Amino acid sequence: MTTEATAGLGSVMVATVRRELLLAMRSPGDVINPLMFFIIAVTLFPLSGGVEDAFLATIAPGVIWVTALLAVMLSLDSLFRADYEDGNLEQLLMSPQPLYFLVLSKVLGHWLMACLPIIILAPVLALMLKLPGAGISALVVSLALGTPILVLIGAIGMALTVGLSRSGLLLAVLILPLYVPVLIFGTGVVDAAINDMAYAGLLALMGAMLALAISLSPLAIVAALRISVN
Amino acid sequence: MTTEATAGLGSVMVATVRRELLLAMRSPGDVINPLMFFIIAVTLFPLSGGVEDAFLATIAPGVIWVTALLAVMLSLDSLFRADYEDGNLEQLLMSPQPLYFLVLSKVLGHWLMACLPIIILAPVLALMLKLPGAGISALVVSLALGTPILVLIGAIGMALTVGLSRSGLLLAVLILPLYVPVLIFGTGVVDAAINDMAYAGLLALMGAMLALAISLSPLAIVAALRISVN
Amino acid sequence: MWQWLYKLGSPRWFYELGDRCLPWLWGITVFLLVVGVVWGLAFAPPDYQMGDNYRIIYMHVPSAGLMKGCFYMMAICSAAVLIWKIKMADIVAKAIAPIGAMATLLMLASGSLWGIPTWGTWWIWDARLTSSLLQFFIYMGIIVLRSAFDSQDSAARACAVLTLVGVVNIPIIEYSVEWWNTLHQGASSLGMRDASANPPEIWIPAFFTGFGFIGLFFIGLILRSQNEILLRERRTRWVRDLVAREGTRA
Amino acid sequence: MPNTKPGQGMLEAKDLYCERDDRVLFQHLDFNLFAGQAIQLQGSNGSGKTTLLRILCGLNSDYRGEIRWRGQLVEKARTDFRAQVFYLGHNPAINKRLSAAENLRWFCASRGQRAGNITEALAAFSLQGYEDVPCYMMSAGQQRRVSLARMKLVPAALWILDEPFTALDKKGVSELEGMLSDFVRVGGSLLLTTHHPLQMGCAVDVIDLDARIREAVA
Amino acid sequence: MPNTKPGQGMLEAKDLYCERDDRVLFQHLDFNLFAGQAIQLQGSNGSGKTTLLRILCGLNSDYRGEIRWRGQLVEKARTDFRAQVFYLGHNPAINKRLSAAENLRWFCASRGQRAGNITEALAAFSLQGYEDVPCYMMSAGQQRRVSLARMKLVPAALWILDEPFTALDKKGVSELEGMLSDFVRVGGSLLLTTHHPLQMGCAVDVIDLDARIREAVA
Ligand code: HEM
Ligand SMILES: Nc1ncnc2c1ncn2[C@@H]1O[C@H](COP(=O)(O)OP(=O)(O)OP(=O)(O)O)[C@@H](O)[C@H]1O
Ligand SMILES: Nc1ncnc2c1ncn2[C@@H]1O[C@H](COP(=O)(O)OP(=O)(O)OP(=O)(O)O)[C@@H](O)[C@H]1O
Ligand SMILES: [Mg+2]
Ligand SMILES: [Mg+2]
Repeated sequence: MTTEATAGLGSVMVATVRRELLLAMRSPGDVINPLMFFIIAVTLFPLSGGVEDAFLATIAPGVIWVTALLAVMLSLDSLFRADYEDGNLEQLLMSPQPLYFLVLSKVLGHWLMACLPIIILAPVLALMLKLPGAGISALVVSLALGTPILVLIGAIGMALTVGLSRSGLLLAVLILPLYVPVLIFGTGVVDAAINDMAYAGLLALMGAMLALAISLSPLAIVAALRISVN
Repeated sequence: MTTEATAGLGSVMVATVRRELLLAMRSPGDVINPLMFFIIAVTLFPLSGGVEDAFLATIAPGVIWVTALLAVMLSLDSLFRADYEDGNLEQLLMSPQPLYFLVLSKVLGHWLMACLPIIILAPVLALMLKLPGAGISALVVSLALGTPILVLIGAIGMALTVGLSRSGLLLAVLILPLYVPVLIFGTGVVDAAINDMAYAGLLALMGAMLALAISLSPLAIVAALRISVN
Repeated sequence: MWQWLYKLGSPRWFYELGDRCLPWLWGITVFLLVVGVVWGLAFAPPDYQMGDNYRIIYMHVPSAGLMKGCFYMMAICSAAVLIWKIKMADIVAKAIAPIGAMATLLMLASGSLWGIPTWGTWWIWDARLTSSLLQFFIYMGIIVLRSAFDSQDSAARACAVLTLVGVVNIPIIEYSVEWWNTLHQGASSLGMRDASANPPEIWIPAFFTGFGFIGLFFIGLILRSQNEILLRERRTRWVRDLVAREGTRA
Repeated sequence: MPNTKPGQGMLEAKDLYCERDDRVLFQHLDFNLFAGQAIQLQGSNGSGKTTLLRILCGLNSDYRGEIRWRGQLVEKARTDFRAQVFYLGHNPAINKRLSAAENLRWFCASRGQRAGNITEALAAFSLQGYEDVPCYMMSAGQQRRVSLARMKLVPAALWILDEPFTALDKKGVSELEGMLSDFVRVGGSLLLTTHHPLQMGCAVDVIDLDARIREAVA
Repeated sequence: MPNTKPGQGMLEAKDLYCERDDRVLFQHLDFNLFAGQAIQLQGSNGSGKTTLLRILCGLNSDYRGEIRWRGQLVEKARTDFRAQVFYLGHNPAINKRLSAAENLRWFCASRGQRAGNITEALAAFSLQGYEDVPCYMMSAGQQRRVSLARMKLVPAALWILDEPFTALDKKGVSELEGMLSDFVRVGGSLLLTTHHPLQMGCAVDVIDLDARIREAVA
């Protein structure tokens, strides 16, 4: 009755992503909360400062990028915590499949759930903050390139702290410094676009960072998970 | 061998506050993390936008207030969670002492640990952001009046969500909208001070809000805790 | 009075009351909406300054009214949940929340659409706009909170507490936003006030659509509540019988 | 020690009913707990013991029926009830980052009493010398003992204990049993659940939730 | 079913040593687990059973000594080892928000297998009809059963079970015991801990950690 039939690596990754989506469907909060946080936090800034179009436009790139960054970081809490608490993480670490890809697909699933909505909604908020049209597309592209990096880096921190209770702020303190380069390049792209300067180079840089993150951080994540489970 | 000797309400509150401080001493993270988050998050903004003094000065009040607000909100996670998980909360709810004051003193203890350092450090960051000297004192006063309100309101949300796992972002979505008035008045005070207009009235308003929060929110907190323990 | 309240507290009674009211409601609502919309869109004269696009008001203002009304109703239900532990009150509160959120969204959307021709932009940080946005967040918060609980009773009471907290806060929020807005810039809330100076031909249809919206609201409320009732009472006698009867009819 | 005369009625439950995710846990449950009486709740896993205890403690409010404390409705007599009852739940209610003494001291303070002789209380559970050991350094069993030591420090007429014997070794179990029967003998009332066969020095009445369900079904 | 010939050496531990917060849990621990053999780890609470099992599974790495899988060092044979071992820990490894079937399906997928007959596997633990019930609606015992059902779905030569009987009622316990002895009979190797007296249909060797400590002290 047990089946020796083995499925390929691809289907393993698909199954993992599908599970993440399934879970998100079951508890919509995991998708809605990051998005809501993003929107609310962005609106806090006009409320706390001037609302002249010129002023808003200048702060818009920074505000949107910083809040997106915080939203992604906070969303990470749901990445490994549940699996750690109910013991699924142990089972994952004991799977004969290459963990590199299992972790990668988990991260991918999380990105789809937590980040994609943010990227999609970013233009709306950008317009509310009177960001010049030229900046919009650049903003979206930079977020699309940047958020995966944020998730990949953040996942390392999350994997390290998942064993500790009340890890929210600790995580922030650990990984926010690591987020700085992404933030600088991301906002740099938008600013460049607004002042219509070329920003292809910056995008290329971010792409390189993304490639690096994809290839390295899963290794770090796996190592960190082993430590946390230990 | 049991002692019928009963102590007054005052000493109960003192004991509760002392316990909070003791716990903070035992795990300094509870004190350091909010502060670190505050510093790091504030520094993210200059990194993400222009750095002309004039520009910084205009965004300074908003940035400092918003980040302080986020730091306080995130720090709340450690307010009831531990007590909930180890069962101390049940015991608290079964104490013959008036819960109103027990909760109030817990909140006070948390404020001392998580907010006071932020208030003390705020001027430094304000100067880094080139906030005109006139604004500094106003900033400190507004934070001193505002953060207790934030903690009191946030504690309600925390008490509602302490039973749920992964409540970090959920808490944010619940209470950030309720934080708006504090934010508006807080930054209003600082802006007024910078443009040397009178802001005593605003402070009075914040004082009134604080009084309201102190008198009402403990009731809501207790109700919420009962629900969570149920 | 108390008797009546008590009855309203029983899901079965509510369910059957709903069944009895629905046909009438449908009739009235459709009538109001048809008249209001046809009159408003076809016969009412174009506005002297805003041309034809003022007609959005026929959906904008009523939804704005709903946004407020829904929350007050939720607040009353929440009080009933916490004080008298009336299960029905929670069912209604749960049913209202998404409707209120939708109404707010509708108003935001219609408002922004309206803004494009009138203000030349679909969004300004005007006091009323901002507080509407915040109101939407508060609705969402309540919805999300409920979805986060597994146990129904806890969810009911938790949402009730949050709603009441929200009620205390909303006036403060609106006031603060007003104040903030007047501090920063004034004139942007144009159109909101002077619109009331419009001729009656414009306003009468607005009344029709307005009441039509209220009708729609109650229909949605009843339908959602009835679903919720069937779900929660599925194990009780009368629901089983009901289902059996429906089954035979179908 | 409880200032009650044996035989006096303490906790009374009338026609209690509780269901959880529409499964009835118990119904028509009546009992009367007197001073100097011990009652053991029995029942298989998930039969509702913990739920019942929490209801009686006022920690869980979704039930129907009435609960009386010394004759008057417990809602009316909350403060007196809380001052007179000691509840031990599934969780030890011990903060791991605090030492044994600090935990006990705060427990007393939170109930508005001066802490009694903590060393003695700990010694009664053979934890002498552990006053200042932070609890995360203690084994599960030792943590349970710290938690139990609290009952030596608060003057209570009614002890409600949910599985007090978990994580205790043989010796600990028999010591605790002795303590409980002493408490009952001097007029305390005791309500406890446990899955292990009791050997107490006093009579113990039994309420079996499974049996009650069986009757109800039949 | 395990593709092993009885008597073949599977898991071998040589001179294992482990301490935790500088208390020695075990030292000079050697054993050899053959195909078709069952070993029970005994020891009081905190004696190190769970720790040992986790070390053998490669979940815990702070130990000294060597562990061999089918003759070669386990570090070398990780993938084959993982493919061949089924581990059941203290936690059920069940996601409460997913249904029983979804949990099982993902478990198989994560190990790179197509899911076998899930209904059958659940039925084997008398959970027929529970395929699509979300697990948070199940009682602790039922969740354990879902978790156990996984061992019907993965082809493993070695089962490592940490307290598999927790939360099971009498009937469940005896069913599981039957299943375990069948597995051993067809050549599987079994390593388990439990606090309850086993009644298996096959011989069970015992390793008692307390006894070992006593010797060490003496
Ligand atoms: C996103 C954009 C908008 C939002 C969120 C918004 C919000 C609101 C709200 C909340 C109300 C209800 C006021 C009350 O009941 O006290 C309202 C009423 C009204 N709005 Fe808007 N509005 C928007 C855009 C506009 C625009 C562009 C116009 C026309 C130029 C407009 C004209 C009106 C009028 C005429 C009323 C009814 C009269 C009044 O209550 O003052 N609104 N709107
Ligand atoms: N948080 C909860 N939400 C919904 N139902 C619950 C919850 N906790 C317990 N239950 C249900 O209530 C019933 C009673 O649980 P309870 O903990 O009282 O049992 P118990 O008799 O204490 O069991 P044990 O002997 O294991 O302590 C269980 O069948 C369980 O399914
Ligand atoms: N996270 C930890 N950190 C430090 N020491 C620990 C930790 N977990 C367990 N220990 C110590 O390791 C020892 C062995 O724990 P372990 O869980 O292996 O015991 P066990 O035999 O499984 O007990 P049980 O029968 O209760 O499962 C215990 O004495 C405990 O003090
Ligand atoms: Mg129990
Ligand atoms: Mg163990």
